[in-house]
Amino acid sequence: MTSYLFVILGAVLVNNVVLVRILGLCPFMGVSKKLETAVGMGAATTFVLTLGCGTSYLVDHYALMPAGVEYLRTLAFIVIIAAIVQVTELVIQKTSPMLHQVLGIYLPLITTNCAVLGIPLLNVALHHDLLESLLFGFGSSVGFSLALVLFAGIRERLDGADVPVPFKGTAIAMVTAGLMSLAFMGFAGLDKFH
Amino acid sequence: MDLKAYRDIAWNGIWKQNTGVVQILGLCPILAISTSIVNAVSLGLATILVMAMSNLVIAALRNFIPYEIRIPVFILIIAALTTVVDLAFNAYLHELYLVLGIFIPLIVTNCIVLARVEAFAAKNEPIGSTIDGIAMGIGLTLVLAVLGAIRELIGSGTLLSGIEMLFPGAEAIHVFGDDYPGFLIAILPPGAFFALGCLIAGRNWLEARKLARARMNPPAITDTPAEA
Amino acid sequence: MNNSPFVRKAASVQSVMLQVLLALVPAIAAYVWFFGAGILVQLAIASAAALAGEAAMLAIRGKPKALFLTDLSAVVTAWLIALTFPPIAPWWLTVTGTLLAVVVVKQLYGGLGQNPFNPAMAAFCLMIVAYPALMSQWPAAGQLDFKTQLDLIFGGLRQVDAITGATPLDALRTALRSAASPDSQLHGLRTNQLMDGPAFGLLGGKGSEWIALGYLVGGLWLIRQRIITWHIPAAFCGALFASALLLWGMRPDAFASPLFHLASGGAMLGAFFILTDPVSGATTPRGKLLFAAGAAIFTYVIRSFGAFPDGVAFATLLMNILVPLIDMKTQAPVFGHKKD
Amino acid sequence: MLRKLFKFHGGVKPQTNKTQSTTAAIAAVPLPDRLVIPLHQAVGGHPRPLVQPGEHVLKGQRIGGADGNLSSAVHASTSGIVRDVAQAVMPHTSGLTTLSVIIEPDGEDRWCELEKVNYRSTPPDELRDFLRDAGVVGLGGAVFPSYAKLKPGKEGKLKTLVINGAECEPFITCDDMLMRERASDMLKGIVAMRYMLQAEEVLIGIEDNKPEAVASVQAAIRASGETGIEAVAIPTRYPAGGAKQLIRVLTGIEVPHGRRSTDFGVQCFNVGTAFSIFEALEHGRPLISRLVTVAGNVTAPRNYDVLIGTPMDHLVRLAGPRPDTDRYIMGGPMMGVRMPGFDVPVVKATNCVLVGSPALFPAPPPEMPCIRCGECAKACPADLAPFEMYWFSRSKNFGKAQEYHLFDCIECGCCSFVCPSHIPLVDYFRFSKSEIWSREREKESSDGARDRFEFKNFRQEREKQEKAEKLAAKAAATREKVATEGAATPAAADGEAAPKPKPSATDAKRALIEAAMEKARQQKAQVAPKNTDHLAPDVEADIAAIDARRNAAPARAADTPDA
Amino acid sequence: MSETTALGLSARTGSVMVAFTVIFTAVMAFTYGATKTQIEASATEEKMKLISEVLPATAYDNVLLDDVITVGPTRELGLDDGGHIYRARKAGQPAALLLEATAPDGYSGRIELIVAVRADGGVSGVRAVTHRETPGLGDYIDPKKDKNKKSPWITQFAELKAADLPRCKLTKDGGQIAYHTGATISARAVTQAVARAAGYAAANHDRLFAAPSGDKL
Amino acid sequence: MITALLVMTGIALVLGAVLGFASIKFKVEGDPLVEKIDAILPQTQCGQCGFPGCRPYATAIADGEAEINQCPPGGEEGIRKLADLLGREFKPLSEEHGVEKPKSVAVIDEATCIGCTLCIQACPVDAIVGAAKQLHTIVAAECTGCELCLAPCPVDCITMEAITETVDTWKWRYPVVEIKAA
Ligand SMILES: Cc1cc2nc3c(=O)[nH]c(=O)nc-3n(C[C@H](O)[C@H](O)[C@H](O)COP(=O)(O)O)c2cc1C
Ligand SMILES: Cc1cc2nc3c(=O)[nH]c(=O)nc-3n(C[C@H](O)[C@H](O)[C@H](O)COP(=O)(O)O)c2cc1C
Ligand SMILES: Cc1cc2nc3c(=O)[nH]c(=O)nc-3n(C[C@H](O)[C@H](O)[C@H](O)COP(=O)(O)O)c2cc1C
Ligand SMILES: Cc1cc2nc3c(=O)[nH]c(=O)nc-3n(C[C@H](O)[C@H](O)[C@H](O)CO)c2cc1C
Ligand code: SF4
Ligand code: SF4
Ligand code: SF4
Ligand code: SF4
Ligand code: FES
Repeated sequence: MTSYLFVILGAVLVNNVVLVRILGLCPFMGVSKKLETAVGMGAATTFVLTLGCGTSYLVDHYALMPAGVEYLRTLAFIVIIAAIVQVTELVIQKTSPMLHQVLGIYLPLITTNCAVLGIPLLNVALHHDLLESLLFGFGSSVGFSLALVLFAGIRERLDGADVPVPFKGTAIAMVTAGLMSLAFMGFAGLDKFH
Repeated sequence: MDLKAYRDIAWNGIWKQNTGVVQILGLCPILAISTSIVNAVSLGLATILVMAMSNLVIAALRNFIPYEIRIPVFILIIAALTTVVDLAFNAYLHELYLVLGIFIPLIVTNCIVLARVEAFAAKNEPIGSTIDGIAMGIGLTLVLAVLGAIRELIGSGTLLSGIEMLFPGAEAIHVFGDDYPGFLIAILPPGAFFALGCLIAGRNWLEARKLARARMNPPAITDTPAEA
Repeated sequence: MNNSPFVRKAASVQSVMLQVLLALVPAIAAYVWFFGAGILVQLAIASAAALAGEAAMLAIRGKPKALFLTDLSAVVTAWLIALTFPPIAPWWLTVTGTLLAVVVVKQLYGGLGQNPFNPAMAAFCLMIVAYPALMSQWPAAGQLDFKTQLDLIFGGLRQVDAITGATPLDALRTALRSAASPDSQLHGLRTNQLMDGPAFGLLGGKGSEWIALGYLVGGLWLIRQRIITWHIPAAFCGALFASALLLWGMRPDAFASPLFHLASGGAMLGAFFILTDPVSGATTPRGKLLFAAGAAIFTYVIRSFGAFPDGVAFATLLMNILVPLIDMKTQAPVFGHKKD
Repeated sequence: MLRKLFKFHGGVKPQTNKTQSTTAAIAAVPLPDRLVIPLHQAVGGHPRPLVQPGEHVLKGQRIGGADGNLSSAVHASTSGIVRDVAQAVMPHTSGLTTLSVIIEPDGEDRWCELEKVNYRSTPPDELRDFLRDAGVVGLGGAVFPSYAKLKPGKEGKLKTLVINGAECEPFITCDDMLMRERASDMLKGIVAMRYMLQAEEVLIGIEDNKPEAVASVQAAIRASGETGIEAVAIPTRYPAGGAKQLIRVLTGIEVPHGRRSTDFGVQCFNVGTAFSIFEALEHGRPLISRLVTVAGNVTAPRNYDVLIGTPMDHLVRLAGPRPDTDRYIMGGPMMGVRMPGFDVPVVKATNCVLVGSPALFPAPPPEMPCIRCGECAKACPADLAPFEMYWFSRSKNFGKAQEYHLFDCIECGCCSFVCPSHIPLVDYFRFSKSEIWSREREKESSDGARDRFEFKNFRQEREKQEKAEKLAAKAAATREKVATEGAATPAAADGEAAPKPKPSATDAKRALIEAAMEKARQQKAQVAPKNTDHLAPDVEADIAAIDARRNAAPARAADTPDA
Repeated sequence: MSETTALGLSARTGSVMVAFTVIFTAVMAFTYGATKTQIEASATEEKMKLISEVLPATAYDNVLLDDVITVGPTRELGLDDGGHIYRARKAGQPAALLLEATAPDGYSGRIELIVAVRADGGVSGVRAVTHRETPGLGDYIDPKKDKNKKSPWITQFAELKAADLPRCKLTKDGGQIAYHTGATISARAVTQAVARAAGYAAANHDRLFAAPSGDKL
Repeated sequence: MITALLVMTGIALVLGAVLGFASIKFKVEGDPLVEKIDAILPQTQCGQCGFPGCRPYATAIADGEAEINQCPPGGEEGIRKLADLLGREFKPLSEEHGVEKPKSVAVIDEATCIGCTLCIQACPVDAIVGAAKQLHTIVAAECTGCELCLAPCPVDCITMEAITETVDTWKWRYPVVEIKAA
């Protein structure tokens, strides 16, 4: 039980996807200008990633491995994820058009969020079982959402800061992300007992 | 399409729409793999390869791909080509393959690859698309290389460490001598963010200066009177 | 021509900062008394670096130098850096840290008042990650004379292994961990036995507990001067005490006592001087309580289980990240909207 | 006198500077050469002028009529000749002008016929109309027409009537002197208000730095024999005189922004207002004068009974301004407004003319960035977070500023007063508020424009259709005509042609005009875009006025070619 | 193609998808086939390179990677999930054991090692395969990161004879292994793991060599 | 090779079918975004953006066919709001579409107007009233200042006048930051 807790905690804080593993940065930089959109994007990613981790585990274990075609993993995973994303997109477009417009180009780009492929691949590399895969996927995407929302909070405030002109916008956001990443290094070593 | 159009596409990819510092896409490999020049450039080359091939293939096949499933098909193609590159690295540049780790398969999800395929290759003919892919890739590689250089230099005081993985026998350059204590942050994730932030700011500054210059002395009228 | 109000209270940023500096004096005095005058050199180096960095950035940005250099906020940052770095840190370490704090963490965000992160703590974190060895070597109280200290500060890279050890916090944690492991010779020893060494004093490290008292005195004076409010120190100390009590109560052999935690490392400095940084900290009363309590818990977790000897710096940065949300969510109801 | 008092959050204690102007009794002011009486003095509509230049007016004669639902009349302050009804600089920071009546006093100061009412027997509604026509407005600073505030809430009665004698602003002592010297008359005004509001109790709040005023009012209450009226000394802390703060201190009730205090069973009036109500009801005298403190950079600070319209410099001369005087401030140092000139008139809102000099009110030190120290939040009596509102006002993120309750700010100035960074916080809030209001106006007009645009498109569509139908019908008719009458005059379709203007003029403009007129004539047959339906009455009035002007002028447009 | 019913469209998109999948899977499968042997060779080479660092190629003449047994969870080796042991033989005689071992108590968690123990009981070499020790402080246990390139810290173990094994401790703990002050924990973890592994090899020497290749103990 | 093909074909088949189904099941019509964009545009209806009115421009933005910086009357403020709404980067006003001008209204010189009705037809918001051959008047409160009536007037009797500030429209200025480089 505690080991599952560690999987989640580790994925959320210690090895935060964005700030420590450096995955999923494009949406992290792109959708963090407003708190609202950040929350929406976080939720969408969490949904896709958790589902993607489960599905890819099943496909890996019940299709690829028995057939001995592990080299198809990248292909199989990404195609699955792309399909999940597209279905999600269609559903959101139908049920919440405003969210859809706000998330704009980023919804299809969830597919190209490295984290969404990276985490299932890491699941394989770390030999997670089905539950661990799901938890790891969930934890990672919660970590992603957390970082994204906090980052958006800071960026909303930064809007009013008297930042030197060349640094206005993305550049200072990068520096901020760097400092956040530095702060998250404080968690280093917390997962060593597991 | 004439030569000028190709040149524009190239310039667009390398500077005007540079993925790393302008479009702010494809950041993960840029930040994660730019710990040294060699790593950075190797991944850059792999990406160029994938981008060129996928742009070419998709531009060529664009009329056969139904709209509803374009994204899965694009990704399928990119993933297949990436796997090819991945297998090739594994076979022939094994050490580098180990260093780059999951970032080779992750070329698939490099936003910029899909973004270019969607934005360009799906709408243009193959040659232009290939050039676009290469140019975008070069733009990415340039950012990677510059970042790699900065981080490697500040972080460990060397340049081109790990070059022996590509060219056995070659050696890294110790720029600051052996006593340099190294500034580890540069190599760690925070350093990656700082360095890219500075790079973006630097480009902003250059562009702003260019603009200011252009404002100060508007381009001289070049066409000479016919009679003269 | 200005508009109303036409009268103003006599208050200025400069006087606020000056009072913070004054409040640090008791602790600095204790520092000099127990560890020698090297700290004064560090304070001077850091202040000079901070002012130089600030001046350079102000010049580049075309801002009035006289006005902003005399606001003393850079000096506060510098002093806090000097006080958190080891007293024998080589000069270039202090200078690099201070410059990073002032130039990157403060001025890149627009300077005074606009930085979301605590500059001094960001500098500490950057440096401990980059130079963990140099940043975790502390001399014991009274161990080094002034000349040796100067040599160490200005002597470039050097072999300090022979003369210094880890901070009491780190030492105790290392010892406790060994004590908990059945393989170790220390196995089975109690906390008070482990704290028998020369590095330890009554509560925390020998000497450093008196410095902590200095911070406490200065901090209480700041509260009296209404520069800071009681919320942050109270919540921080309370939450740190509570978390330590919880685990120490369960396993006194494996965890340090609450009082040890309060008296060691940067706890007091953090409670009264660092977390209270108005710029990067929470501003609403409830927000301050949350902010400081969160910082205390992070501090405790990092100290007890993490990779770094003290958690105050990282905890501060982590809570800095949360500040915009905390502030947003803890706004007090405005006039007429209170639930009585 | 053991009333439980409540506290309000925040507030500041600036130096009060009140004793200087309370040593001498209230003085009268000699008639000036000219009185400039702005017609717009109170919150609400702009009163219309009722006099013409050259007309002779008597003291107390109405010169501006209340206009619309919320407005208050304006009266001549003395007898004399109306010199002009023109735009004149008004006592407002903007330095803009407003329509004013300029009276040259004849020196007789002769009252017009005054009408009194018995406020104990007249129905409140009539009293209210009477007060509106007497121009009684709040003298506490907001100049809100008092009749509108004298309506009890839904229940028809009120729990508490709060009378504001706090006078928390430094330097100002006009209410203090009023209470010392005219307490019993003021009390009669209060009784009248109480009757109109059906208030159970009356609480007169007076800051405890005015013990003489408290004593005087208490004596008056005792003398009057009224019950349920109490003068309460409250702690001196700015802005205890803010209506919301005073209500809070006296009753514990907090009236939120945007709600009427009568909904909570309280209403608040200034002591000066009470006195002018007394004057109006008891003597029939409209509001033509008020007490004004002259203080600051003068040798003899003092209170004066001043006619509305008196130029400020005329008044200040009596108190002996010092030579380094560089500005007048209307009101106190915390909330007062800088006057655009020295000769602006005293208006109903002028409780104090504060004479300023660089030494007395030095320019603030340079603005530093906000360090989020929270001092301003501690001082804010509205429990706001001024530094957040400032942060977003500065970056013009008005939406966010509003999220932090910008409009709950009462502009008391406490935050600016305490800010160690010397930020003119209130100026940022005023800026944001007026930007937001202007945006709302723009939004309204753009919404209107959208509607009208869409309507026009719809109309054009309809007209096009109608025209097509008409053309088709006409074509059919013509064909028929041609068939029956042979090739007769086909041009007759254009209707009876106007007499062709002679092409005598050679310039191109003329030709253009003719061509255009020709075209217009031709079009007239097909389309007659009238666009005169759906007009608002005021627009119609405008058009009528313009048409009248046009008719008055010699017929031009069509005649010019021949002229 | 006139009716775009749900079913019809699904069928159409499905078939296009399948077509693309088939083509590109074929491309991949082809590449895989073409690179398979090379990849395996590279992997072997990689392993052998590591092995050659702890055990000179001259010390044995068998196909080391094929002469392997697996062990289950073994406390002495710090293996919670089991691991491999390779056996080096020269002219059929036992020459050395290559053990996978883990130091569980590194500063930042587990340190995975490969330890070569000669048949005579002496240590031939040790390498850290994976670790997360603090860069710049504890990571000198990895010769690639060690500042001292000429004789990295970890090469000290190559000099340990069977008789020295009791002194396989940090000098601080009364042994002969030097360490970097300020980063004792990493060094101690590795040293203790090596000592345990060598002890295990000595104790189980015969059994380990005797087991048939591919066996699981 | 064969297994690889089989496995991937299977996956593809399933996913392709699911997607095709979903794309029909969740088809959407209409676009609420246009309304939101239109609400931001100033409704001057001047056409400077290159579209025949504000709504067409709004539609074009929503469809991604137009940049957000083409409306001069909306000015920088408008662009900022659009950028905010759409999550795009702010861009300065595109110069080819014009420059931001102070607000003004059209005024007809009553002496010159010939009542030709051309301006009435040009005015997109019905701000001009008057019948044919009668003289025309502009309702200042309704005029958006689009200048569209200027060109058609044959006698050039329409001029634009900047709106003057009154007490009711007066605005507090942005506080002057007194810090200057020393
Ligand atoms: C360390 C410390 C802790 C305090 N804790 C509390 C407390 O928990 N509750 C409290 O009401 N006052 C506490 N006080 C007293 C406050 O300083 C202060 O007197 C009181 O909260 C008044 O708050 P105000 O300034 O908002 O009026 C504490 C003071 C100190 C120095
Ligand atoms: C900050 C502030 C301070 C005020 N101070 C006083 C004051 O001292 N005396 C006063 O009569 N009104 C003061 N007012 C005005 C009152 O809020 C309120 O408008 C007035 O008492 C209502 O009475 P009136 O309608 O008779 O003027 C102040 C308002 C504000 C916003
Ligand atoms: C940030 C930081 C990282 C550290 N990393 C390591 C490490 O990776 N390995 C290690 O042995 N000690 C590390 N230490 C040092 C230990 O905490 C401990 O102080 C040291 O190992 C004790 O060694 P000593 O007995 O030589 O003083 C680190 C210390 C700090 C402050
Ligand atoms: C009570 C108080 C505490 C402060 N604490 C810090 C601190 O921890 N770190 C720091 O860099 N500056 C500190 N400062 C100085 C200043 O606020 C800081 O440099 C700002 O972050 C600069 O924008 C402090 C100032 C005050 C008044
Ligand atoms: S008082 Fe001034 S400096 Fe302090 S928080 Fe308020 S605005 Fe900022
Ligand atoms: S001016 Fe407004 S924000 Fe400032 S203290 Fe007064 S009410 Fe609060
Ligand atoms: S430029 Fe602006 S105001 Fe003019 S039509 Fe276009 S959107 Fe409307
Ligand atoms: S009157 Fe002229 S300027 Fe005004 S809205 Fe109509 S066409 Fe535009
Ligand atoms: S490269 Fe874009 S999310 Fe990773």
